[in-house]
Amino acid sequence: MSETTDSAATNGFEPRIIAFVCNWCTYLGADLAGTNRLEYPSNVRIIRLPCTGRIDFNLVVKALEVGADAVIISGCHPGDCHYTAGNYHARRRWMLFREVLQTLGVDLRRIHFAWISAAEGKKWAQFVADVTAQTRELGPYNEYRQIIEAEVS
Amino acid sequence: MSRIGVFTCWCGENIARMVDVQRVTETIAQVPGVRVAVNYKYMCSDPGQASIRDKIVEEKLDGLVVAACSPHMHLKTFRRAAAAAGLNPYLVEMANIREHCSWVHKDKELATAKAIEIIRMAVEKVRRNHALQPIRVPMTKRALVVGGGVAGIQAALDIADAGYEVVLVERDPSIGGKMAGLSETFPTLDCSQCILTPRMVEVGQHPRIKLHTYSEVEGVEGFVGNFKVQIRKKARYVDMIKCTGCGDCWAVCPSKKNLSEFDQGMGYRKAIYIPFPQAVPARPVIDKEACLYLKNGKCGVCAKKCVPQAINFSDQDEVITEEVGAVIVATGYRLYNITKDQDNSKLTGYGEYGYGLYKDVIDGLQFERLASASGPTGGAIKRPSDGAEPKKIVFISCVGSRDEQHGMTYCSKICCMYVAKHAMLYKHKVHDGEAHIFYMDIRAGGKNYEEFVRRAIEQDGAVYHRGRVSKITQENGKLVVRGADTLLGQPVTIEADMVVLASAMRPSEGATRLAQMLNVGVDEFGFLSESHPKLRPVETNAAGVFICGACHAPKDIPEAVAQASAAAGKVAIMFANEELTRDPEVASVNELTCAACFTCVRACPYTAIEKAMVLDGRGNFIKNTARVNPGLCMGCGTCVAVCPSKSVDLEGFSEEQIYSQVESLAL
Amino acid sequence: MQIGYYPGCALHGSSNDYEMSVRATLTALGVQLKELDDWICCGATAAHSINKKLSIALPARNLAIAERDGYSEMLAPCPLCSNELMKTIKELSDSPALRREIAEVIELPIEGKTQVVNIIQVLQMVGVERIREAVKRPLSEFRPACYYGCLLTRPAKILKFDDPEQPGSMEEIVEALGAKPVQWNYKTECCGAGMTMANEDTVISLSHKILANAEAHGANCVVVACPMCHVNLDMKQRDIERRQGTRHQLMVYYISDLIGLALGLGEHELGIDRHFVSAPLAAVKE
Amino acid sequence: MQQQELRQLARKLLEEGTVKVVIGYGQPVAGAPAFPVFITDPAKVDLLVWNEQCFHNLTGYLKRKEIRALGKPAIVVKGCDERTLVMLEKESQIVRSDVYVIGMACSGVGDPLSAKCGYCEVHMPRFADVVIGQVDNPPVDPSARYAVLDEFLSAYPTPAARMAYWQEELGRCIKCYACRQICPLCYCERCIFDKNRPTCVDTSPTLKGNFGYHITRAFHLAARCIECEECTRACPVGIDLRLLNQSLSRGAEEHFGFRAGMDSEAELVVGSYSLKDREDFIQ
Repeated sequence: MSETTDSAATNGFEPRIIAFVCNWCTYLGADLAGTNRLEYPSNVRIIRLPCTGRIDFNLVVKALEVGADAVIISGCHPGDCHYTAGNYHARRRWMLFREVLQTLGVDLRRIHFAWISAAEGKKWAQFVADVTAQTRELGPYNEYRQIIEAEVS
Repeated sequence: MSRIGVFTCWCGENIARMVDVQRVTETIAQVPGVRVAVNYKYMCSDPGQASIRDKIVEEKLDGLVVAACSPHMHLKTFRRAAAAAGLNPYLVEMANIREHCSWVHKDKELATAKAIEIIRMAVEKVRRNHALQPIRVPMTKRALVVGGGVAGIQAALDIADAGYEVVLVERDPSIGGKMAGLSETFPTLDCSQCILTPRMVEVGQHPRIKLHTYSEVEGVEGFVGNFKVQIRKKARYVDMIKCTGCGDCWAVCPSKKNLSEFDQGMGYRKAIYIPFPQAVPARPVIDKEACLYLKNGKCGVCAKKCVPQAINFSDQDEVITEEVGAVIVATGYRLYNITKDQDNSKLTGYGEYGYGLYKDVIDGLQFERLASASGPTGGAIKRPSDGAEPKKIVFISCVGSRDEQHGMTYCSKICCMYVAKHAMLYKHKVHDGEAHIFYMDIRAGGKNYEEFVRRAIEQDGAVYHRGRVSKITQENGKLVVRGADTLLGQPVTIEADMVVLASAMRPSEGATRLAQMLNVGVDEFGFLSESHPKLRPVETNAAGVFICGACHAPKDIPEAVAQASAAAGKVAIMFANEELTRDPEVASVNELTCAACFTCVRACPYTAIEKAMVLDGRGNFIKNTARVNPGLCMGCGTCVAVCPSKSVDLEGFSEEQIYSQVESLAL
Repeated sequence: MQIGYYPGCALHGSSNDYEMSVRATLTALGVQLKELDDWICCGATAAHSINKKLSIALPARNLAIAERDGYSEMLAPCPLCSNELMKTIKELSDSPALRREIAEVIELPIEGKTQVVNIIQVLQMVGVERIREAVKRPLSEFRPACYYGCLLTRPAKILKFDDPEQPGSMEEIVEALGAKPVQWNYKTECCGAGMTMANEDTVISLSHKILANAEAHGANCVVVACPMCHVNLDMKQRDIERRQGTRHQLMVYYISDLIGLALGLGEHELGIDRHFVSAPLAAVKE
Repeated sequence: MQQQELRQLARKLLEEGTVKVVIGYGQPVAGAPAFPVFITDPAKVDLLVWNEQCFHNLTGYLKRKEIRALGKPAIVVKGCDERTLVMLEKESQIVRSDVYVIGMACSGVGDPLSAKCGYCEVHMPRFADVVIGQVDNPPVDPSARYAVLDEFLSAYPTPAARMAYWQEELGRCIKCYACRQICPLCYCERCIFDKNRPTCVDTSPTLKGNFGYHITRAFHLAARCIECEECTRACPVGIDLRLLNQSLSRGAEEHFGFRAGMDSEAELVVGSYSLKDREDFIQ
């Protein structure tokens, strides 16, 4: 992953990425990436929640509101949920949430979902690298920045 | 203004190499509410923890952030340290700057910047942590054991001997399960009944074991520590108290030709019967399908003969409720049958073995009855079709097991051993007999197991063919078994008098239904799922429910017994406490703002949320509300996400905590 | 009823007696066969033992043509052909990627919509009852051993036709003709098939066992639905007798032959007179 | 005609004491949009009207404390409004037997006809205690249901274009919360926008706040909105809020075959799940 720290191509823009991950699969997957010293870009900030079932759409909106250029939501694969069904409930809500975002024109290329298990350190590292690279390509999320910075209406 | 202490760990070089801990410390020290920020080489070491404890006291800290490794690694450690210094352990958070930072980045500048933000997030979170006390739930110190096989018996006796009451429920008229029907057991060849029946008697006589035979669990309510279990006691038509078990009734019963379940259909029993002489309880039942009186009102000689007048033809099923604090499932196994119709669409049966239509093709448990001294043949090996002594028997292992074609991928584990045992027993009884065994691999892992198999081959001359049997056909009175010997690399055809199939072990009937009642998961084959394959092997994801024996996976007797004792141990540990204490990081509802749409009730994976009412002091109805049962909540937070008014929140991952974490990342 | 018809090489070569029989009988039952336009070899054992992609491309081309010409069902009387065709449909439906690739290779769009059926399935489509009604001359003196061979029912998961180990669909049909099929043990054993060239001894011993077992269970003829089986059991029967020092003299009929006979068609138009063994039906030992 | 029957029934119900209040439509100024009236006095039933100006979905009032205080209500509903009752009952907000439902056969409201009536499939109420009048349900082309949405999506094909549109539109929002107040399915005791520890949703009168508000408002109706379009009608600055609701309704229909309030048996979407739910968007 040599390109990961090289951002010359995108004239110095370093995306801000907020990741909401579940405690039992993806968080541990990220731990494993560490234990195996798998390097990936430093752009991501991980927020640990017990389960993807706990991840509310308002959190994603909030992430955009604080200026995230991309958001990651990740948890256990179907069938692996530590709480047996949290990820299934989450999957449903995401399906619907994407619909309204689509109509609103929120760029879905900036909101990423993944199943990453505690054993998939490699997948985590690769996933973060890919999201970072893609977001570098897309550039800062100016459309939402405009919303944030707009004067009182 | 809060007084938070931030302790940054170098983890030797692991963190310090890539993160400028000094700068981190200085920067964090500036964050409002941070009282002290220090760094140290090894925070988890004794001196490290000591320094934390001292600072807590000196600075009267009300919040703690340890910036070091993953919380999965050391959160408990540091919470303990805090508690030792008098700080509520739930006021401690960790900032993972090792696994999630120093170990995965190569640019010290970026890594340091990231570390600072990670710690800031933790500071913002811990600022909003609440001091929590472990949840205490009163419990009924009484255990339910479902299944009276060897595992259930062991579990029940261990718990009872530990001083707690046990309710043991068995579907059949007697406890004993499959083991009671076995002839002799590997690798010692000691008689199964000789070792089991004394244990059965112990159960029957134990002052703290309440036995419900001929009964089934019908419903389960409640949660860990406080289960209410409905048990259907099937009509027995015999008054257990009046009956003395003298046996006059079954002696005179005219209905003889009923296949004996205990003898695996190899022998017959009366309509009123005890399954086997050493049955516990030694009280008969009447098979209402077979009883002439119950079928057409004629007969009733047993009632006439019964001196204590224990026969009660008007007996009815009865559903009783038992209150228990823990449940052990020990429902055991059944054998895969090779017939065409199966209960599961994935299973196909064995057309190549004649779909079980050949009388002299039997399964392992049937052979056990043939070989058993107490069996229908008194221990003489006679084939079912004509009672002749088979001079040549073919034993086939892995029937169903390890055979995707027929729906099952797993190894049934015990077959290699009992096939060898069967070959031995046969040779011991029929000296001039030939025992041929078709196998895929011989899996004889276990104390004295391999030696046992060698004995079967070397001393008793069992002939092993490494290969599968492709077809069994019947030619003029013989069973023609066609297979391959892959070691010789040639087809083998054996004209046998009898074939014994080592059929796969499957979870016993109804196990899945029971699992659902208890909120326990099952795998694709219906075996109950343990909570963790390595570290929580007898626990399940349903608090207070434990598993042991073959309901969990194929197992032999020693394993089932060991696991049963383990499960009993877990229950005893639970009961040893005054009340249940559970992790307080659970959800709770703001009942005043709850709109009672009950989306959370539908979403909760643990049925931990109930529909409740808010009442005023006089008990008048004010409003409906959702209410979390802290005894059941596992803290996943799914309810929080689906609550439109955010009237439910989760301790440890509260809305305030998470949002402030996100906001701390604001540009 | 009109369906597509894929003869395959055998029925236009060594086993043209089978084709005669199939055509004659089905026509008599009111089934119109539309021979597939410009069909090619299914690849048989040769292709899949050498090159996987080839073994898919060859059947795929035939399927694509069938699709193009709008056949919803297509009869392939040779079990190996129907086997190759069905396996291909499965492969294609499993992988859209492969489907695209193959479509390029064969230069025809292909979805795998056409359903491939064997001769027995066609007869079932006609309906056992209708066959029973159409019988002019009940075959009461026939005690056939219905021989399915290894391919007709396998691989069961793909063919979804009859029980791979204990099939009964042929018995059902011949019973409708008034014949009394015997219960025997070699219904689905292999006759040696293509080995007849490479390793004759195997074929001789396997086929001998089949014939012997059929007789042992009181059969006075054998019924097959596969050209290869017919070759080994009929054409090779004399060799078998010579080499095994036995005497079988068992007529080996195609399933279509028996129906034809029962419908009153002549041995000549059914191509039965082209079989090698021609022996009177042995008197039945009750 | 229908109006007469309605008034007679209302009088009967009140006189017999079957219900304590009749929630219906009143119209002091002929031709103006009707508005809710709450009749408790049999003598006043002539205030009730029924005409094409009866847009309002009255079911929202069933939740109001002051209305509940009046005692058992009878409520006048159109087929579309009635879908709300199905949802309210599923979400344990009402007990069906506690409400007397007067269904009005309705061939559409508004002049010109409201868009929603163009593809309405429930001109005849299905669960009402009484249905007054008789009209048939004309065949409806399901695609018409989301015509407005499709139109929008094709007019603004790119995320950027849509974003621009909504920045403009939501920029005009004055946060009067009329859309929330009028929505019969917005019944929380304490709305999330009034929760300030933490402020899950930014409620500031800024574009940011407006986006937060409208995303949340729309998503809280995901697989719940019964398409009465009252929010859009109520909006004083004329923001086309339907678009957001419709995209969610379509989602619910496409992914889960669920249409809010159409089938009283159907399992609610949020709070349940299926192993077969699609996940091609998840890596």
